[in-house]
Amino acid sequence: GPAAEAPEAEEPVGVDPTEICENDDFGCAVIAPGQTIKIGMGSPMTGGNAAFGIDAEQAGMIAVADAGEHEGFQFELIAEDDGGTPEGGAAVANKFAADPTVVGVAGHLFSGATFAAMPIYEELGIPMLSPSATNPDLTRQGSRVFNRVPFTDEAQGQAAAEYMFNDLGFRKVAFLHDGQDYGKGLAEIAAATFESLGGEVVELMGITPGEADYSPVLSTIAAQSPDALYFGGYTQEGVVLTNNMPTSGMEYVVFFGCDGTFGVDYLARTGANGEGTYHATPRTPPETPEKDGFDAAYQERWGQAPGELSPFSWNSYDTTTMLIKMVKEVSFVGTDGSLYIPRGALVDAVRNLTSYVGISGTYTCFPDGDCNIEGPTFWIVENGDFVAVN
Amino acid sequence: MLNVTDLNVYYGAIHALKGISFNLQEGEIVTLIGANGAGKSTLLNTISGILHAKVGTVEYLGEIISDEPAQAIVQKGIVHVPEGRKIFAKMTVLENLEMGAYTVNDRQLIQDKMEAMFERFPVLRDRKRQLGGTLSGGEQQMLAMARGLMPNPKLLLLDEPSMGLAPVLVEQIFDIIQDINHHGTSVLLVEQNAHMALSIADRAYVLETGKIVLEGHANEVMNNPMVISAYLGG
Amino acid sequence: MDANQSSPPKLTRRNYSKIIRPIFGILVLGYILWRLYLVLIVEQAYSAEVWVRLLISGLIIGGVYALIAIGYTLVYGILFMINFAHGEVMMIGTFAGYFLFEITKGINVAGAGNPPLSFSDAYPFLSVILAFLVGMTVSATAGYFLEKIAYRPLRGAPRLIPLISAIGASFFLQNAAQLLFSPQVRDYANPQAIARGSGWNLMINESRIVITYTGVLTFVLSILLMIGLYVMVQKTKLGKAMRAVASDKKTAALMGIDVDAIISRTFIISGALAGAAGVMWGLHNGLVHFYVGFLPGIKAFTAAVLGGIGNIPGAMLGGMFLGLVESLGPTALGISFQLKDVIAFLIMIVILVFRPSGLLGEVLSEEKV
Amino acid sequence: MNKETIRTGSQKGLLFGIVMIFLVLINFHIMAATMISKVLGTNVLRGAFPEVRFMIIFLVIFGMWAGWSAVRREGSTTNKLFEGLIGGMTTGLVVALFGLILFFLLETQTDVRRYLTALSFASIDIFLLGLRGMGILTLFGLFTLTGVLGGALAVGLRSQAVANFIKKIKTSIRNLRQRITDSLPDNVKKYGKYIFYLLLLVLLLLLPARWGSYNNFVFGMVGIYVILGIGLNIMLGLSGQFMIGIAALFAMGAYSVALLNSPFPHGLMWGFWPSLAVGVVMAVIGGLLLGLPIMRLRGDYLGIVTLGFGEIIRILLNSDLLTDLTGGPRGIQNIQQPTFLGMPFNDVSYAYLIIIAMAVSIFLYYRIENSRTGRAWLSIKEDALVSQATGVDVQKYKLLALCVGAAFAGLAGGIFAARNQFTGPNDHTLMVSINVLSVVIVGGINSIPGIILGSFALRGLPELLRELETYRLLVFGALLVFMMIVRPEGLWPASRPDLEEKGNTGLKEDLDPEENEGRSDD
Amino acid sequence: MTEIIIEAVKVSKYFGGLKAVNEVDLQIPKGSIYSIIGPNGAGKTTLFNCISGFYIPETGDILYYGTPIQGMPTNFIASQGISRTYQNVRLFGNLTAMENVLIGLHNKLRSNWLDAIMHSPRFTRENSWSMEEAVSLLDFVGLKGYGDFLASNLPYGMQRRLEIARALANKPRLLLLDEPTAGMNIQETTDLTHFIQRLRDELEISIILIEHDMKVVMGISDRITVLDYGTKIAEGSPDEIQSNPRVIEAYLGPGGAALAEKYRSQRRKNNA
Ligand SMILES: Nc1ncnc2c1ncn2[C@@H]1O[C@H](COP(=O)(O)OP(=O)(O)OP(=O)(O)O)[C@@H](O)[C@H]1O
Ligand SMILES: Nc1ncnc2c1ncn2[C@@H]1O[C@H](COP(=O)(O)OP(=O)(O)OP(=O)(O)O)[C@@H](O)[C@H]1O
Ligand SMILES: [Mg+2]
Ligand SMILES: [Mg+2]
Repeated sequence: GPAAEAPEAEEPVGVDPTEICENDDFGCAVIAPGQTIKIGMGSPMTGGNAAFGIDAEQAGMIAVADAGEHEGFQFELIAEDDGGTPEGGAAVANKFAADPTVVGVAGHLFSGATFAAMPIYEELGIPMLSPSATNPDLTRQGSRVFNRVPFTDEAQGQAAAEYMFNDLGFRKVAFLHDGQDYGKGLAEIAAATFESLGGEVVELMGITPGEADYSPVLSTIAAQSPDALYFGGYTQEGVVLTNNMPTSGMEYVVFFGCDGTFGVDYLARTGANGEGTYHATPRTPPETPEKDGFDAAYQERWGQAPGELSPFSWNSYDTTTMLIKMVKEVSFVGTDGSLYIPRGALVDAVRNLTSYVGISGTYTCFPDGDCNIEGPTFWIVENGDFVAVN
Repeated sequence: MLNVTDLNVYYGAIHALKGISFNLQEGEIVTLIGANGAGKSTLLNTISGILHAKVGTVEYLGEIISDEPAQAIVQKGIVHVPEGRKIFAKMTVLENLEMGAYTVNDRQLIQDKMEAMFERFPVLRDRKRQLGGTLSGGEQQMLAMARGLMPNPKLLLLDEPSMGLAPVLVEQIFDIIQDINHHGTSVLLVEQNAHMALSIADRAYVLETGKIVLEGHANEVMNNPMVISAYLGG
Repeated sequence: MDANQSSPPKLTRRNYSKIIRPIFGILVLGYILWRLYLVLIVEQAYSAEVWVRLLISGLIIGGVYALIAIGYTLVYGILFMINFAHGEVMMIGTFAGYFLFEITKGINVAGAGNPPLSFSDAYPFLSVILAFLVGMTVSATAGYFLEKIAYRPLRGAPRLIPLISAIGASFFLQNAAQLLFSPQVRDYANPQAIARGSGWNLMINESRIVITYTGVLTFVLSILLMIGLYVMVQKTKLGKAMRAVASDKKTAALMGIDVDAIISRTFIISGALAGAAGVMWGLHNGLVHFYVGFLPGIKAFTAAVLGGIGNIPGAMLGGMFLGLVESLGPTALGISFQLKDVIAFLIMIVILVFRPSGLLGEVLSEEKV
Repeated sequence: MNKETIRTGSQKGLLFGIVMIFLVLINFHIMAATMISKVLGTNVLRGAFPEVRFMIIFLVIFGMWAGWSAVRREGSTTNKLFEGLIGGMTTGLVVALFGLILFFLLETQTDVRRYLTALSFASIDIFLLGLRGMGILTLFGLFTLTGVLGGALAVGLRSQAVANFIKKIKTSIRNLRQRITDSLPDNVKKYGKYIFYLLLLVLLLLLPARWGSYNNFVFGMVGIYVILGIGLNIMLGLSGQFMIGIAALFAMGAYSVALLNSPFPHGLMWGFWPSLAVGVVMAVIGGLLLGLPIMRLRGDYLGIVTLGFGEIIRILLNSDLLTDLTGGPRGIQNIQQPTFLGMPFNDVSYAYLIIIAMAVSIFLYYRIENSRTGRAWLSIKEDALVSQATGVDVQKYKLLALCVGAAFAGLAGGIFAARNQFTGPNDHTLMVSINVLSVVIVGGINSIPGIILGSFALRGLPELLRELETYRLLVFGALLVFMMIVRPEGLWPASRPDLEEKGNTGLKEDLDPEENEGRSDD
Repeated sequence: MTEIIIEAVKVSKYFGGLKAVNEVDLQIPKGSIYSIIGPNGAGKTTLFNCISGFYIPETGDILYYGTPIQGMPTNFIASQGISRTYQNVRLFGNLTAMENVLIGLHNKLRSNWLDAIMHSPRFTRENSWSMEEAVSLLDFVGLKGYGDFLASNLPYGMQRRLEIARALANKPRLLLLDEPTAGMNIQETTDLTHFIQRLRDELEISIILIEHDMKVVMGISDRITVLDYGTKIAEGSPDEIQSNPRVIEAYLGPGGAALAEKYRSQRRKNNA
């Protein structure tokens, strides 16, 4: 947009903001000297899903630290607890909406909260970039502000089914999901694709998330002797399933996970049980120097490895960084020394993002707000490490 | 033996005892009579440590016990058989008796004592495995007395032991009280049945709305015109 | 005499529950029987080994539920309060055991094996015992302080008040654990000898059934603890004093029982049981995190009520029952595992509708007036 | 100085020392220093560390508190100072020992964050006041000193002079109030209550338009919980039925509005108002279906069954079984906004809607409570057996309570769903039921002002506590325990109405039952 | 003679193996004061519970105006005009005295929750009527001015009277009183005795009374039944009962005055 060129005008006096801001659909966010440019984040930081939120915040903090100063202004990440619930999502969104210095939101993490939050940001022109909300309907709302980087279920589920049927030659597969929107959508699409390819779906079932023992469900599925068990869900349940398989009559069945089960935590906690299991990630191989840098910084600052709390550490870093980058692009210093961020321009800038290389993948946002529709990379665990197979 | 001075007890804002002083000598039966709500039960509860006085002291064998908790006072030999029997409903008769002897650690002693109680209250022997809650009122009262006697008290506080009992049983209960007293236990007896209470007591106090209004030897009290009209139905 | 007075009483009077109860019962039971008939007789979809596996995992999880449920029941029996923070006490025990294994894993025993074995691998038996001791002690301490801080000041308040205090305490403990140890999920470092998933093999229909060491340990230990506790409550002086306090605190004090001390001890015992359950949980399932107590807590509470709250054998029965229904139910009825809690709760409701005070609870059909 | 002095002092000191260790282990010292720094006007960025001087202020406050609380009520002034000293010193000792460990970790660069996440080197460094080894000694000295100070403060503030002063202030305030009431004209006094209500009304009309969407949102949340609380109170407070599954009835209202007034799944688009009515009816039906089989249950058995019911409904809403109808875990999006006279709703109109719904609920509640029905409920709660023998059809009235309560829950649910334009299973978890239960009990059972206060405390407080970031629920939990201990009867306990005056018309001198027979039975 | 208001025909009630009430026959004439006495555990309260519908007797019929009512719900029996009090006072403790009486009036009112919401004419009429009625009932039992006290805060004697007021609110034709004088002193007992007589004389209520105080029983009963171990061992007028040797042996004993004399002489002996 026109505003994108503004920072290049490096006069010390600054740009007269009146015209740009008046022409912007949502007007400008004004950051007075001494204030910070706030990036919001809404995620569950208490309760059963707290790990996701804490992880996202920690990754986001690294992103903010990496962003450095911009025109003498600092970025600040305001992570608020939305409990992952719609109610909490709306509360957090309203909180952000009340703060004129919040310019973008790297979230929310959970789809329900995102749904409830979206209309509020929509009104004020605060762009959203979610690291993890996968509900397909989110990008079907015609929203101008909502964008996300995770796979859509279609992209991953179809590819996984094809890979299992064509490349691995599985003919009987059981599909499990954790009953939450991410895993369920994924497993359902994978199962539908697998069936349309001619495979046999021996089971498509939800399990109760958060349990410590899934051997009953596995024993029951084992009776139908599938070739593989496809699971849509997160590491927490993925680990328990993997560890239960050998004692449930499924010692010869392949566990096929998704991007939700990819991560060091899975390796550490499944050990030998995890050998030969499959997982997925976005297209770009994750072993880049930037990623290594992030991993080191995360470990250094938080004493934990990224991916230990949730699979979304990298996505969260990327979304925060992308928002910061866009803010840097569209903002300009006004004549009064304040930083001006035309909100409409920022919204458009995020939506128009192309070929952004992050540490978790390469992203191009499409008009509906999906920024990652490339197919996945599949990984097999061999000798305690992930090895790319396609 | 027991010396109560200037006892003031409150329930929240209600001033239930307003400066009670009285004493009880070793070996005596002293009875407290008074209308409903006069504060008789409150007084017994304060002595046994369930309630604590705001002002005033309770002295027992030369030792001030008014700040001690109930369980410590039992150890000292004061046993309180509360109003309304208060049997442990879901425990058997036997277990109820064992609880009575909670402060006694000698198993043999407990055994002997229990045998003695069965001698005194043969009904209880028949029902020793029955749950306390299913006993009839009279049986429960017997059990409550027996339970109170288990630790061999020096001072027994009895709160309306004849309430709701058949006349024959009332007689038995009073017999037992006398008998206990003959065996060396002092008794502080609260009774509605003033006639009977005064007839077995050595001394008596009359309580009205938290104050002692009359005291003296049982015979004197019994012949007091005020007592006759209010409590003896003369 | 006016007409109204001498008119005979009208005798038609409906009693809703008398009509609804059988209908409800027939509907639910009929559905269950029909499903059972379909799965077990018509389809015969599963062979013996599946049932054995389900039975085993049901028994193990049932044992853990039962142990936690007893903690609920003990406290309930005495204070008539639902100790909502009990699950968190278990969580604390799980963490305590976790740290013990981390330490024993970290100590190398000189001269034992090459490369040197860690303490926990060299002396698995000892370190498991240590873990239980530590877990139980820590949880017992937590139970003790929980009572002292959050419940004792509320002695004598209406029953729902301590419940809210307990909910507050539960929030506090959960979040404290999250802030201390991060929300990360960790696993017990079991000694090699009883690694999770290893066990005796049993062949049925040519398929291998693993009877895990940890599972056997969990089951046997929980049964032993339960029996021990039951005997203690029925036979020892402490147990009887606990029952006396349960039935009437004032009178108990009049017997010379130190009521506060007994209540404290009750919390200590219930905490220790929760701690044991926590260590079992860690050993058998691995999972350790701040939220680990929440679900088992709710389940155990359900089990305690199902068995007849306040009743120790009832809690055991309720826990086992719930474990078995959760594990066998969905398969036996041919229903998705997602709905296993629906099955469990439905069966519980049916049972309570017909036995309003739980499986072994006191029958209150005719209350004394 | 005697044994007692040393004992109390060291006990309190130990306690405070342990609390301090706990606070450091969860990094709360950083949070506290940050808060202090914000209060004093220096902003601290999220994730950054505050300056050490604010840390010192925090420690000083904490140390003085320790000293203060170590001081007993009895004893001489010197004794009290000693108690403060010993309290502070013990705290200092405990903290210093802990500091030594921290120092060791720092020196050897041992990273223990795998086990104790909060113990980063930066955090340790700040706790040691940036002085490393010397920090330990400084801490000890600081606590010793502040302990005495706290003791001195306790001596001073608890002294007779201060007590007299406070008393004097209290009396003068009372006098002032008296004088103001006296000086008011009579009709103001007479209508004082109404004036208060009028002011409240004006406030309620003005505020939502003024204070921005966030406050409107929070206020609306509080209002929705007030309605839910009233519904639960009818079941729990009036008729004594222990209900922990109100979330299910809430969900019935919410999902009815969602299904009938959104494009998914059937595109019914009935409009908000008819859907809301259906939502209320559905909730009532839900209450009836729940109530019928379980009429015989009492106390906690009822509690667990209703909890089970709540969970069953939630699981079903979330399950594959009902996905086509309820959207499963995805919930229902795009719930249409209501319109009023053709104008679509915004946050202000929702605030008004909720105020009106709240007012109606409160009105209905009062009307029902002070009636034959309300008294029948109360008697059931007190003693169902005797109530029935006194002539109350217990089962009928229990069912009625469930249904009426459910209607309120349904109303709340409908408004809730429309306002968020979305509803999903996560909105109807066990936590919702527990929160409503807490609202009623924390506020004061059977007390409407109590329920309103309780909603503010339970729904508003966590929003206020957002400043505390991740410590939010920790502090909230502690406050919940604290509130119950301080006010076990609730924030605003209910009292029974005075009725004798009303019946004392003086018309009747003696009892004559026959006379009224005809009037009563019609 | 007069009409029979309630009749028990061979009523038995068992608890497990215990025959708490064993084939008891009873006929209460309308307008009489009828006492049931017997040793503790004889089954008196249990019999009351059978009449008022708490227990369903294992065998036998309870006929109210000739119609069997056993097995009916208690609220239905209450609505037919049978009220009772309880051996251990059972008031609605956290409600005021007024409210307790108002709940007693429940059956006499018809307005429902809709009336209450709309304040329909029926509600307003009934409301003011019931308030007046409650006040006059409190007055009748001597609790004037205590209407706004919580029932649990009243002294025991007043609680007993409040319980009677609540029972009277139902306008009973038959009133069952279970040990109404227990825990009262002689003065209070005398007052209550008069009060019971007034109930019968002024309100024409038939009364069944369980009582251990022989002064009361012998003073006001028209007829007396004696139960022992669940069976009826005697029935008759007070004079007949007082001289019945079986009753003396099982229940009465030597009599209060004689007993007191016994103790006094004992003590004199001891003191001597
Ligand atoms: N728990 C309580 N709370 C408030 N007031 C109480 C409480 N217990 C007793 N009272 C009041 O204290 C006073 C004295 O009661 P107390 O029970 O001691 O009387 P009492 O002489 O034993 O009477 P009774 O003969 O009925 O047993 C009464 O006015 C009573 O209402
Ligand atoms: N609900 C019950 N369950 C078991 N036994 C009971 C029950 N109710 C009463 N009983 C037993 O039935 C017998 C009769 O009891 P009941 O209460 O009728 O005696 P009562 O004649 O009223 O005696 P009291 O004069 O002591 O009140 C007693 O032995 C009692 O233990
Ligand atoms: Mg008394
Ligand atoms: Mg009786």
